Amino acid sequence: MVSQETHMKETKEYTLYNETVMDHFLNPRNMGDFQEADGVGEVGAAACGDIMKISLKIRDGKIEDARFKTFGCGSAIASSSMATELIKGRTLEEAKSFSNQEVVDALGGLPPVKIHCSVLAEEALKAAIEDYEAKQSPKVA
Amino acid sequence: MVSQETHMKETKEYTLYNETVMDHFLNPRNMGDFQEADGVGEVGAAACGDIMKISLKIRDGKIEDARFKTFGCGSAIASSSMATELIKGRTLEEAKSFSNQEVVDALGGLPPVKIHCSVLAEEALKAAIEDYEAKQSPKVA
Amino acid sequence: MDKRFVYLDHQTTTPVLEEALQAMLPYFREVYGSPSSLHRYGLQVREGLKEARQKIVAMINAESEEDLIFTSGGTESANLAIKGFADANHRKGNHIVVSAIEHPSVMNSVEYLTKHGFEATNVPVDPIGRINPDDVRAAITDKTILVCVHLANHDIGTLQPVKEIGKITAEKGIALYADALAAAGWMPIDVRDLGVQLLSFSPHHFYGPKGIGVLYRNRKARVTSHIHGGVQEGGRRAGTENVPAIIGAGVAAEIAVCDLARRVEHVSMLQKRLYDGLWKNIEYIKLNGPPPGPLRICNTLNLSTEFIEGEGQLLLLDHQGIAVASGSSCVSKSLKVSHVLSAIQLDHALAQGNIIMSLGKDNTVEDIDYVIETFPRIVHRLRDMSPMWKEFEEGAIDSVINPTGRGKSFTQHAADISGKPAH
Amino acid sequence: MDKRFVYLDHQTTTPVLEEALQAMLPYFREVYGSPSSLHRYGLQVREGLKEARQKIVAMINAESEEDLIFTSGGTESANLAIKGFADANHRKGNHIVVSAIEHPSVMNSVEYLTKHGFEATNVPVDPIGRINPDDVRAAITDKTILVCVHLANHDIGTLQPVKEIGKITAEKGIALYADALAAAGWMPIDVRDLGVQLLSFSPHHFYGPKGIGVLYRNRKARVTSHIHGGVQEGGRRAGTENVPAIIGAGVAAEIAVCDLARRVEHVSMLQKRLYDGLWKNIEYIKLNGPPPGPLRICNTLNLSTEFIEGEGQLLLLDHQGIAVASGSSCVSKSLKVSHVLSAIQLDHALAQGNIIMSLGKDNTVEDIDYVIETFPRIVHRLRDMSPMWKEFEEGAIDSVINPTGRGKSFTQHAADISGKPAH
Ligand SMILES: Cc1ncc(COP(=O)(O)O)c(C=O)c1O
Ligand SMILES: Cc1ncc(COP(=O)(O)O)c(C=O)c1O
Repeated sequence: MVSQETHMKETKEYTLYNETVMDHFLNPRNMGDFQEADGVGEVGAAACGDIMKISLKIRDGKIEDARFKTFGCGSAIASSSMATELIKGRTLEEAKSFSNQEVVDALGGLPPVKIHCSVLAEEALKAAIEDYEAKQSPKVA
Repeated sequence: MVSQETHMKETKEYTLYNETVMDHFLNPRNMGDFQEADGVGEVGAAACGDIMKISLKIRDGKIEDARFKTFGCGSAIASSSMATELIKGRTLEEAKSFSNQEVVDALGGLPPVKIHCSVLAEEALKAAIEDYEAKQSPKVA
Repeated sequence: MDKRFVYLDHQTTTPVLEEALQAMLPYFREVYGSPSSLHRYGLQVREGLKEARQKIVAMINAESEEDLIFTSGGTESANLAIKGFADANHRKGNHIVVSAIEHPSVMNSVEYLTKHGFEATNVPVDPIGRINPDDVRAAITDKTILVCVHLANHDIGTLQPVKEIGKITAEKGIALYADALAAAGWMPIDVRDLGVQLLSFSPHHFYGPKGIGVLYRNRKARVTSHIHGGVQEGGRRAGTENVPAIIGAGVAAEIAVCDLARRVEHVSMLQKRLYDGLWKNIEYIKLNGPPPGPLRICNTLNLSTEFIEGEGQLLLLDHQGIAVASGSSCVSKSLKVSHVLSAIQLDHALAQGNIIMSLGKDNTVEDIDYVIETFPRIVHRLRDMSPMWKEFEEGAIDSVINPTGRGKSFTQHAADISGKPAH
Repeated sequence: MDKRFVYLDHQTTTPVLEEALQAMLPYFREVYGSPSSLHRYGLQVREGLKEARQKIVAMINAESEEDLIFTSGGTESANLAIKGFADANHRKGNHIVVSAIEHPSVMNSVEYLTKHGFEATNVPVDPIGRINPDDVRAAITDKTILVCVHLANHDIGTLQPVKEIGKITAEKGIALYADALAAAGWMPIDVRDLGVQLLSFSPHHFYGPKGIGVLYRNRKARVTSHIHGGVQEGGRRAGTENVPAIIGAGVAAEIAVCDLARRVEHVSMLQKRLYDGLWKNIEYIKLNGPPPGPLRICNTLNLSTEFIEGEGQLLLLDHQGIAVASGSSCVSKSLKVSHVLSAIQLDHALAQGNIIMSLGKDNTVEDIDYVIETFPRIVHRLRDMSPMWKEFEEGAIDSVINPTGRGKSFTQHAADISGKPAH
């Protein structure tokens, strides 16, 4: 009987996503929460049930730091990791025009059926900015 | 490139029909015509187009000798070969009740779709006897 | 423990037995004729096919070789069983009874028929996925011509009371079709004892080759051919036979029969070990389907780990060399949770965290111990990443598996934040 | 000359190239996953399948990999092309034009449709089996949605003017399906140049494995799936893929392309030699279909030897190690003469004596010389046994091939003695 160990050639890694996506999935950047976040956005995808939460530290109208937590598939985790990387250092105005396509491009592409994961990252970011702005001007509400 | 000659294992012969049928097909008994036959029957199968001819030598109400010629498949040839073997030495009365089943049994069976070949042999034999009898009593006609 | 490669997806497909492959090789090379040919190259193949048929007849105790139709796989077999039977028998009635947790090949064949003049009744299952024979009886009308059930569920491993259902269909004088795909090779199958008129399976699920399926169909169940052409398979399935695969299927069937007791014993032992080990090491984990024992097929576990999603688990397991499947929506191309998990009314949160581990004869105790050691770390890591876990710890949402009485449900939470309900 | 084994039935099936088999082997053993799986066992298979697809795309100059659907064989491909296209396009019209000499998989698929609301027009062929494009044009009505022709005839080897027909269908805005089974691997195929929207073939006809078929189907030709289940092949063909066979098909396609010129040259040379040799050594022999040259596929000869029947010739040839096919009625399970021979209005007497010899790349000049030496002896022997030969010599019946003006026709004779006409 052939041992299972020899069944798989080790010469090449076969992965579901490309190298960048896999890297962000296996080594997520900015994973976690802040003790005290300035803005938090948590959104869910009706399509597949994924949930993504992005927390921001804002200083002087700029995103100083960002964290994510994600309940979802590999591309959802990678998308949130990449999104938090991309937005760090941007002004709120810049961040408001952030688009999921940036995430897709930076990840080197996502399978068509997984594009919605990057949309979720965009939405979580925007929800976090809204949350921050809502907290800044409570009287307006 | 592997030579075609080595492609087929010579250990066993694979043949379409059983050994007896193949033997009668490859080494047909009583193949031919008589210079002067006492009775000749030639019949055709509408189903497949086979044609079978049986010639008889009759002496003292007995089939002294028989010959066949067949246009048809392997089992038609084998059936006529076997039929001529079987009927040699029989009285005309015996031969009139000859049935294709005897051919099938003596051949050790035929594929269902080929049973009609043995029927053709029965019919050719009976046509030959009729021919003989018609020649014997030309006034009766 | 060192990283190792552990294939735990035997309910999806298996490698081919070396004995089966060796038997196939000549049919690629020197014995390459078509069995329809009358020359020795064809005749030699006929003989091989006949032997293969006999081995499959023996495996399921069929009445005769003529009761087998070789198709291209389990899916085509299911299609031919259902659509072919419906086509041949539509004058007798236009109603089909089908369980709610059949494989898509069965479900979609029935659905196709409902678009072409047939009606279907889906029989629900209980929370462990069992069909109740009384429900089948109740679903049968005087228009019913066929009942479709399966021996073992491909997702959650539940064994079904096919023999009891067979008594009902016999009494009613209608045909019973059983999809035996998840069962064949992993439990004894006796078509006569079961009382089925149609039964299908796919040898690549028990170490035979892909590209070949079997449909058993006895004299009482006429099927109309759905692939038109030559008169192969007694006119019921046209097309040049997949000769090497049929030969391999025969060998795989023969060895499956000889080796069945040993295989069942071995994987049952591993199944129990895996179950015990994972449940000891992981909190908030739920078994879907019956516990290891008489109601579960011996080689599969279906579990849900709460607060995390299935694809991530699958990928991290794969990264550690462990190959598993998942019925979670992220894993399916249609982004839908497995309809089996829906049918057992598994909470959406748990359906999302679904993992299927199916064992094979070559898995070892060391493999299982490696999984028991590795999987909890992966669950831990993903929970760390999951907003739900923290929210659960903080009391904002509650566990479905072990409710604390604090917080709203995951489903409610998901609905609240996504606007639309997650279900 | 010593007895040798000469396989001359390559239009029925071929052995698998050793290169293809070697490429397949890992997919039976270590690379055994299902391409639907997300773990490495599945992903590695996906990569292999993608490469195989690319090789087949290259072979027929298809636009993209998505235009290929893998099925279980040529027959299923033809069924899917015709029934799947009809199903997806029935709102546009219900008329199909089909040549009279298509393979049964095409004929019977069209016949199935005629039982389900479609109408079909059979386009006749000329005495060498050519379809006249003008006849196709004339057969097209404003209800026509599909024209079905083939590149090369499987029985008599006639090449068809598919490109000319493609111009007509393009002009009329309807789809053209070409069965390329007898052609693929033996002549260049360019789907874009031909102007076909659907094209099918089966790799086991050019040294690929059995159990796999290809349907090319471009964006202009939607087909509805006929095997329901999972979403394999982009949802157009359900069922676990026959992975090793797809891999083998890819390699066979790649090598067929590289080796095409050499193969064609080699078998053309053998074809000519066989033709010349047999016609020199045997009287009353007729070639069915066009002479070797631009109107005939390079690897097959279809001949009729008068006064004797086909099965006997086939069996005696087989006894001498030579494997051939026959379109005679005795050889077919239905006892019917090949419908192709009927369509070219071959006299029944000649149809009965039909033999098909199809050449392959591994046949040698020595093989052919052996056949040229052996076959005349067999013909002689069977004529000796045949009542027709003597009756011909005696002037009771006449030859169809070389009429002497004496005696009645064979067909008349057969009708006279069998009561019913032999036709
Ligand atoms: C229970 C069941 N039936 C049918 C099938 C379809 O089999 P295949 O994919 O081999 O065609 C499967 C596939 O896994 C299955 O699990
Ligand atoms: C022209 C043609 N089309 C289709 C087919 C069917 O192919 P398969 O038997 O591989 O399914 C054949 C088979 O010989 C053929 O010759």
